[in-house]
Amino acid sequence: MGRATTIPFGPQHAAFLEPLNVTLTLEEEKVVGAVLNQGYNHRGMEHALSLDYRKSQYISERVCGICSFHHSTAYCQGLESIYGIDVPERGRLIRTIMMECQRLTSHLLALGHIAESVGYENLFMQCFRERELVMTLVNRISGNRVHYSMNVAGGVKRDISPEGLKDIQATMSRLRPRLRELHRVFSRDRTLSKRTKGIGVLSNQAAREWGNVGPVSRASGIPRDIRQDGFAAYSMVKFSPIVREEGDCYARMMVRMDECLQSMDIIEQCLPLIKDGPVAIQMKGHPKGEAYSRVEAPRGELVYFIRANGKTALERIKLRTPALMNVASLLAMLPGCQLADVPTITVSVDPCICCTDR
Amino acid sequence: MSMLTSSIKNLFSRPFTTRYPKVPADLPPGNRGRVLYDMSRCIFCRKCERSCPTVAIITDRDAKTQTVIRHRCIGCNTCVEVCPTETITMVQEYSRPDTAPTVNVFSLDLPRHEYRIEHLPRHDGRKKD
Amino acid sequence: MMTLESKMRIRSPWIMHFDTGSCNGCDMEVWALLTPRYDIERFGAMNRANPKQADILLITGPVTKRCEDRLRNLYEQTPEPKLVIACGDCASTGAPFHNCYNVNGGVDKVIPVDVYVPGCACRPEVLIDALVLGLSKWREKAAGADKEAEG
Amino acid sequence: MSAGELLAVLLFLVPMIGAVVVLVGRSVPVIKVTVAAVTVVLALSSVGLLLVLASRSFAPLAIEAQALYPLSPVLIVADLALTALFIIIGWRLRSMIIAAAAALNLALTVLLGAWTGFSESDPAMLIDNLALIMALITSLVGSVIAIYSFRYMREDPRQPRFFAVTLLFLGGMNAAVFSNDLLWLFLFWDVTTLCSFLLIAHDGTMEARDAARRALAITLGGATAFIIGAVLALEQYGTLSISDFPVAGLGGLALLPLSLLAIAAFTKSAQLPFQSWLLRAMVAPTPVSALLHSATMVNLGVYLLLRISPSIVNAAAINWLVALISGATFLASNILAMTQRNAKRVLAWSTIGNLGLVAMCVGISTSLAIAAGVILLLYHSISKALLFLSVGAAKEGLGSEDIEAMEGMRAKMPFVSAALFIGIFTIVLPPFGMFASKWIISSAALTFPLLIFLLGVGFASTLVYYFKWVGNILSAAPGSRRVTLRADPLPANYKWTLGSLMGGAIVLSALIGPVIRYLVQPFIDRHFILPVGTNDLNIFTSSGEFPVLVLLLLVGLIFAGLAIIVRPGEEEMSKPYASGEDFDFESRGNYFASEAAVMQGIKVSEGAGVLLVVLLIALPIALEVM
Amino acid sequence: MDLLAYALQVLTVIVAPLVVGLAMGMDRKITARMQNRRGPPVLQPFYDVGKLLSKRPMLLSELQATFAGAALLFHAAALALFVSGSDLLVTFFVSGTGSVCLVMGAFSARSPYSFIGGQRELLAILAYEPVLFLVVLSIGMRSSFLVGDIQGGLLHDLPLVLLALVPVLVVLLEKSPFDVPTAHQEIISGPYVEYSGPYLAILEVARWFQLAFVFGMVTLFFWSGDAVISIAGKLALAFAALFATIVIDNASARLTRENMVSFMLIAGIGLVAINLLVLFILKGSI
Repeated sequence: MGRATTIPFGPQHAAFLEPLNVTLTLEEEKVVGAVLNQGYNHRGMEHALSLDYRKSQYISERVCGICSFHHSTAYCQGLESIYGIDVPERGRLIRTIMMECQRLTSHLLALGHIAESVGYENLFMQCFRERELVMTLVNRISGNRVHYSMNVAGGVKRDISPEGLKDIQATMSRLRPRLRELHRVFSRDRTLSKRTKGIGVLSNQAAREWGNVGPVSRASGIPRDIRQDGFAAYSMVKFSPIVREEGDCYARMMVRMDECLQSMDIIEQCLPLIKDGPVAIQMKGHPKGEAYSRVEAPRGELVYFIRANGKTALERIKLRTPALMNVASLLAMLPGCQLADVPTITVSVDPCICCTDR
Repeated sequence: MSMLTSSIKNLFSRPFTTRYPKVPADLPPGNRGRVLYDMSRCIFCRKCERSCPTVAIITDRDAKTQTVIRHRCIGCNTCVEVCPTETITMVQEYSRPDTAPTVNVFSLDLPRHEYRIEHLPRHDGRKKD
Repeated sequence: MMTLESKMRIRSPWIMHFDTGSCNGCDMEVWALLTPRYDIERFGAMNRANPKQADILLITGPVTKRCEDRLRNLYEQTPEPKLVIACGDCASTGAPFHNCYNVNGGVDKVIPVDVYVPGCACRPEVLIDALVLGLSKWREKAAGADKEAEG
Repeated sequence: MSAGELLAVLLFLVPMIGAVVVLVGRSVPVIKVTVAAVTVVLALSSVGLLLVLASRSFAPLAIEAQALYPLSPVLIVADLALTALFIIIGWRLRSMIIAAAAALNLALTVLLGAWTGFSESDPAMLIDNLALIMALITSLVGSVIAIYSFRYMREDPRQPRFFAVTLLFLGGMNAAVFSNDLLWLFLFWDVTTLCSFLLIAHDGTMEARDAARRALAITLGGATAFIIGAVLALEQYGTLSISDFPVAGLGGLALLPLSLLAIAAFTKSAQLPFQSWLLRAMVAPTPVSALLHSATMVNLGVYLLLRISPSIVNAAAINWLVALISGATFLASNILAMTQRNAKRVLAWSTIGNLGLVAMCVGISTSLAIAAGVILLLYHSISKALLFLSVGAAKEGLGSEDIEAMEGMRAKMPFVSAALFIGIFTIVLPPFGMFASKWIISSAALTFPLLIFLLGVGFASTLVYYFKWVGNILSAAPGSRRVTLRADPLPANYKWTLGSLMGGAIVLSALIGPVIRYLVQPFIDRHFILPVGTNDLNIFTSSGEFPVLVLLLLVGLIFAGLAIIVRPGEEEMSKPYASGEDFDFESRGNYFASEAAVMQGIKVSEGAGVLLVVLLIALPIALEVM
Repeated sequence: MDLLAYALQVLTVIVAPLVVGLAMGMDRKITARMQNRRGPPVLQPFYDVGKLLSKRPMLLSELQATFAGAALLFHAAALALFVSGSDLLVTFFVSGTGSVCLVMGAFSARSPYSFIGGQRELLAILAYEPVLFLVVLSIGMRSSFLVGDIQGGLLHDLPLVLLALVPVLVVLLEKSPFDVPTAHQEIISGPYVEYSGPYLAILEVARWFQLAFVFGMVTLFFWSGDAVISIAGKLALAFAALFATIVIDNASARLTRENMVSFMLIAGIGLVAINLLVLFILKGSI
C-alpha cells in the first residue's frame, strides 16, 4: 500500500522523561506497528554493583532515582539473607515508612506524568505541588530529596527522631485532603477519562502472558503485590492489594491514585508501631553464598539476585526490574491506538528506563 | 472540568512558589549538603578516601591535604561515618554550580572548614568519529 | 552597555532537557523546576523539548555510548547562542557511574559544557543557581562583544 | 451571412472538418498540421466572435435556421443517425440499458421531428454572452490542451483516432453551446457523449472499457431525460426554443420539463447521484480528463442549467431542490476528495464539487448567485485544466499520478510544481477569480441560510485536500535550496502550454472587473435586475465589497517582496528534528478514511442524491395532482 | 480629518498585535496563578520575541522562511483590511490564507513532527474555519459585511454566535482541549517544530495579528454610540472571551483530533444554527 509512515518517538521527546525510542509505523495517525528500541540508558550497572559490596548500596540507589530506596532495600535484604540476620524492628519500620514515602513520590510523579501526557497541564502542576510536600518531608528525614542513602546491610544508618515522626504524621494529615481532591479529579474529570478510558487495554490474560508486575498487572485484575510477602515491616500492617479489572490507562492511573492513599494508610499504621531500639546490626566478614531478594517497588516486583564468594567483589549481581516487564508489554498495547494516545499509554505503564536498561 | 473549582481557588490564593534565589533556600537541618574537613584533626588514615563510593576524596599524605572533588561527591555521608576523629562534618549548604568541575583542597595551612578552590580541566567535547 | 538584544535573551531562556543515561533523579528535579514549587517560568523559561527552539540544554546523565550520537545531534540542531548545563554529578564528571563500562563519563566528553551542576541528585535550587550563572555568563559575553564592537 | 454568423459556423464546422482530415490523413505530420491549423482558426474565431459581440455592445446574436440552410437538413439526419449509432453501440456492448435508452431516444427524436414537422424553431442558434464564454473556454483552453496532447500522446499508436475525436468534440461542444433549439442541442449533446465514450475507452483496457460503458449509460440516461423533457416542453410551452421558455407563472406539470432538463444537466455535470462515471472516466489519458471531464464537456450540464435559469429561478420548489442536490454534491464531493490518493481522482471530485457550486448558484436563484455561477464556470475551467495538465506532466516525470509519488517534487520538477501551486492557489485562495466567485456566492447564500452551513464545511475541506497535496509537493529533502524554474527538465511543449494557462489564470483574475462588466453582466442584465457592481477595481454587492486590485497587489507584493528579502545562503541548514535520531522521513498523506468508509460515504451521499432527484420528478406531479 | 482617520487606522494596526502580545502575557500569568505558580512577567511574550529575533537563523528549507513571512503579511493584511472597515468576508479569507501559509511552511520542511503537525493544523482549519465563516456570515446577515457599517445589536441578537467563537479561540490560542495541532507531548509543537530563531518570532507575531483579527471580531459584538463606553465594552468583551479560554484550558485535558473536528463542527455550527433559527422564529426574518 505504501500508506504507512514511520516516525521515531524518542529518545528525546517531550512526553518522555527518559530516553526510550518507540519507532511507530503509522497509517495516518493510527499506529499499525511499534518497535521498542531500548538500551539508551544502559550504563552497565550490574558490573559496577558487583565491584565492592560495601559501596554497592549507594550505587544500587543510582540504578533508578525514582525507586532508589527500593533498590537499596532489595540489595541490603539480599546481603542480610546471605549473612542470615534479621534487621531490628525499628529498622524495618523505618525502611517501610521510607519505601512508602518513595512510593508516594513515584506515584504522584507517574500521575502527574499521565496528566501531562494528555496535555492536562494544571493537573500535572497540582500533582507535583502535592508531591513537593512529600519531597520536602523525605528531605527532612533523610537529608536528600532523591537518594536517601539510609540503607546499609543490617538496617538503616539514619534514625528518625521523635520530632521526625511527628513531622511525618503532620505531613500525612496535611496531604490526605489534598490527595482526596486529586483523587476526585482523576476519577471524575470527563476530558481526562475520555483520553484514558478504553485506551491501551491490556487484558488479564495478556498481562499474565507478558509477565506484567505492579500497578500495571493489578490494573488488569491480577491481585499480585509482593508487599504481602511481609518483607520489611509489611507483615505488621494491614492492607490489601488494590485491583481493578479494566486494564486500560484509566485503571492503571486509578490504581496508582488509590495506592497513594493506601501508602498514607500504611505510613500512619507504621508510626505508632515504632518503638525504641537499635536500627541496624553490624555485620562481620565478607559475604559468602547466594541470595534472592525481592521487594515491591512502585512499579512492581523488583528482584535482586546476589552471589558472593567471600571477597570484596561480588561474584554476580543480577537485577530484574519491574519496568522491564511493563515496558515490553507496550508492544501489546500500542498497535491499533492513535498517535495521540501513544504518550498516554507509554506513560501509563510508568516506564522507568533507567531501571529497564540499567 | 473537575479542576474548575480548584483553578479558581488557586487563582485567588497565594502562589506555592518559592522566591529563591531572592530568599535563601529552605533547607532542613539534617540536609546532606556537602562535607567539610577540620584539618587540624585529620590523621590521614585514608579511611574516607577508601570508603568513598565515587572516588571523590583524594588524600595526599605528603602534601598533607584532603582534596574533595565537589562534582563527584554524592553526599552519601559515608566518610563522615567512617572518620575515626570526627574530622569530617556534613553541612546543610550544598555546593554551587561552576563553569568547570570544582575541586576543594583542604590543607593544614588553612583555618577550619576553609579550603582552596581549584578546577578540574574542562573537556570541550569531541567530534564525531 | 548591554544591548537590548542580550537583555531579552537573559529574560527568556527556553530549555530543553535530555536524559543521557542518568538515574532519573536529576530528571525529576528538572521537572520539579517547571512545577509550582520552583516554577522557573518566573525567569521566563519554558520547556520547549525541542532543540531548535531551545537556548539552554539541560543534560542529565553520564552520556551512555548509545546516547552519544543523539546528544551530539541535538546539540548541532540547537541554534546559537546556546548554553549547555550538565546537571548532576554524573553529567559533570560521570562520578557515580565511573565503574560502568558503557558510559562516557560526563557530558563534556561529547559536547562543550558551560555550567557544571554538582549534587546527586542536584537540588532544584542548585539548578536555579546554574541557570542564573549561565545567564550571567551570557551577560558577560554580551558585554564583551559590545566592547569588541566598540573597540 | 454576417461576420458573426460566419465565425460561429467556423467555430463548430472547422473542427469537424479537421476531424475528417485527421482520420483520412492518419500520418503524424498531417495530424499535427491539421490540429494546429484548427486550433489557430478556433482561437482566432472565438476572439473574433468576442469582438463582433462587443461591437454590438453584447446584444445576443441570433442565427436563423434559414441562414444555415444547407446544414440544417444534414443535422436532422445526423441526429437520427447518432441515436441509431448508440443503439448499435449498446448492442455491441451487450448493455440492454444503453440500447434501450438509445432506442427510446430515437423514438422520441422521431416523434419530436414529426411533431415539429422537421423544421427548426427560430432562432436555431443564439449566441449570447453565456454561449460566448463557453465558446471561449472550449476554443482557447481546448486549443491549449490539443497542443499539449501532441507531446502527451506522442507514443500512442492510435493518435489519428484520438485527435479526430478530440476535434469532433471541440466542434460539437461549440455547436452545443450555440444551439437554442432543443433538438439541435440534443444532437450536439449526444456528440459530446459519443466523444466522451470514445475517449474514455481510448486505452482499450478492461478498466477503460468498463468506465466508458458506465459513462455512456449514465449520460445516455441523462439524454433520455433531456429528450423527454424536450417533448414535455413542446407539449407544455409549445416551443423547443430555449429562449422562448416562459419565465414566470409555471406550476404543476409545467415544472416537469425543467426538472427533467435539470436531471439531464446533473448527469452531464456528474452531480449526485450520477457522479460515478466521472471518477471512472479518469482512466482516460490526462488531456481527455482536462478537456472533457473538467474544463469543457461537464460544463455543458451546468451551462444548460444556467441557460434555463430564468425559468428555474421563478419555479420555487424546483430551484430549492436544485440547490439542495448541488449543495449536497458540493459538500459530499469535497469531503470525499479528502480521502483520495490519486491526484486525478482528487481533481475529479473537486470538479464535481465546483460544478455543484455552479448548479447551486442557479438554485439560489438570485441574480447575484447566477452571476457568481457564470464567473465560477469561467475561472474553474482554466485553473482545472491547468491542474490536470500539470498532473499529466508530473506523471511523465514521476511515472505515477499518486499524490504520494509527488513527495518533494518541487526540488525535482520545479516548473510543474509551480504550475500545480498556481493552479491550486487560483482555485482556493484569494484574490483570484475562483475566489471572487466564492465570495459572491457566500454573499448570495445569505438568502438561503441552509446553504451557508454546507458552504462553510465545503470551503474548509477544499483547503484541506488541496493543501495536503501541496504539502506533499513541498516536502523536499532537508537542506534543499530553491531551484529556478529553468532547472526543470520539462519539454518545451509542456512549459508553453502550462505557462500560458498559468498566465491566463492570473491575468484573467486581475481582469475580473472587466470580465464581470463585459462578459457576465450582459447575460445577467437580460434576465435579471442588476446584480454585481464593479468599477474594474472592486466588486460590490449590496452588503460588501471585494477589492480585487488591492488584494492582487497585496499578494503580488507579498510574494515578490519575500522573494527579494529571503535570500539563499544566509541561513544555516540543519537536520530535521527526529527526537535526536538521524532519521530519513518519508511523508505520506493523510486520507482520514478507509476504502470501506469511502464506499459507505459514497453510498450515503448517492442515496441522498437519489432521494432528492426522485423528489425533483415527483414534486411537479404532486403539485399537479394537488 | 481623513488624514487623522488614516493615521488612527495605521496606529490601530500596529498597536492591536501589541495589545494581543500583552494579553498573551496576561494569559500566561493568569494560567500560572490558576496552577498555583507565580508565572512569568506580563511582558514575557515580548522578551521571547525579542530573544528569538536575536538568535541565529536555522532552517531546513528556504521555503519555510518564505511561508513564515507570507503568514505574517497575510495576517497583517487581514488586520489592516479589518481596521480599515473593509469587507469582513474578504478579511476572513485573507486571514485564512495566512493560516494556510503556516501549514505550507510546516510541510516544506520534511520532518516527521512538522509533517504531522501540518496535517493536524489542516484538520484544525477544517474544524474552526467553518465556524468562523458562519460567524462572519451571521454578522453579514444581521447587519453588513462591511466592518465600518456594522453597528449595535449583534450581542443582543447573536449571543450564541459569540459563544461559538469561544471554542474557535481555544483552537487559535493553542490551548487544551483543542491544542491538537501543536500538542506538546505528542508532536512537540507541531507545525512550529522546525522553526527556530527569527522565523519562529515571525510566526509568533503572525499569530498575534491573527488573534488581533479574531478578537476584533469578538469586539464587533459590542457597540455603543458613546466612544468611551464602546471601547471599554469591546475590551471587556475581548477579555471575557480570553478569560473563558484560560479557564477551559486549565480544566481540561487535550482531546484527540476526531474529538476536535466533531466538537467544533457540531457545537459551533449547532450554536450558530440555533441562534439563527431562534432569531428567525422571533423576528420572522433573518
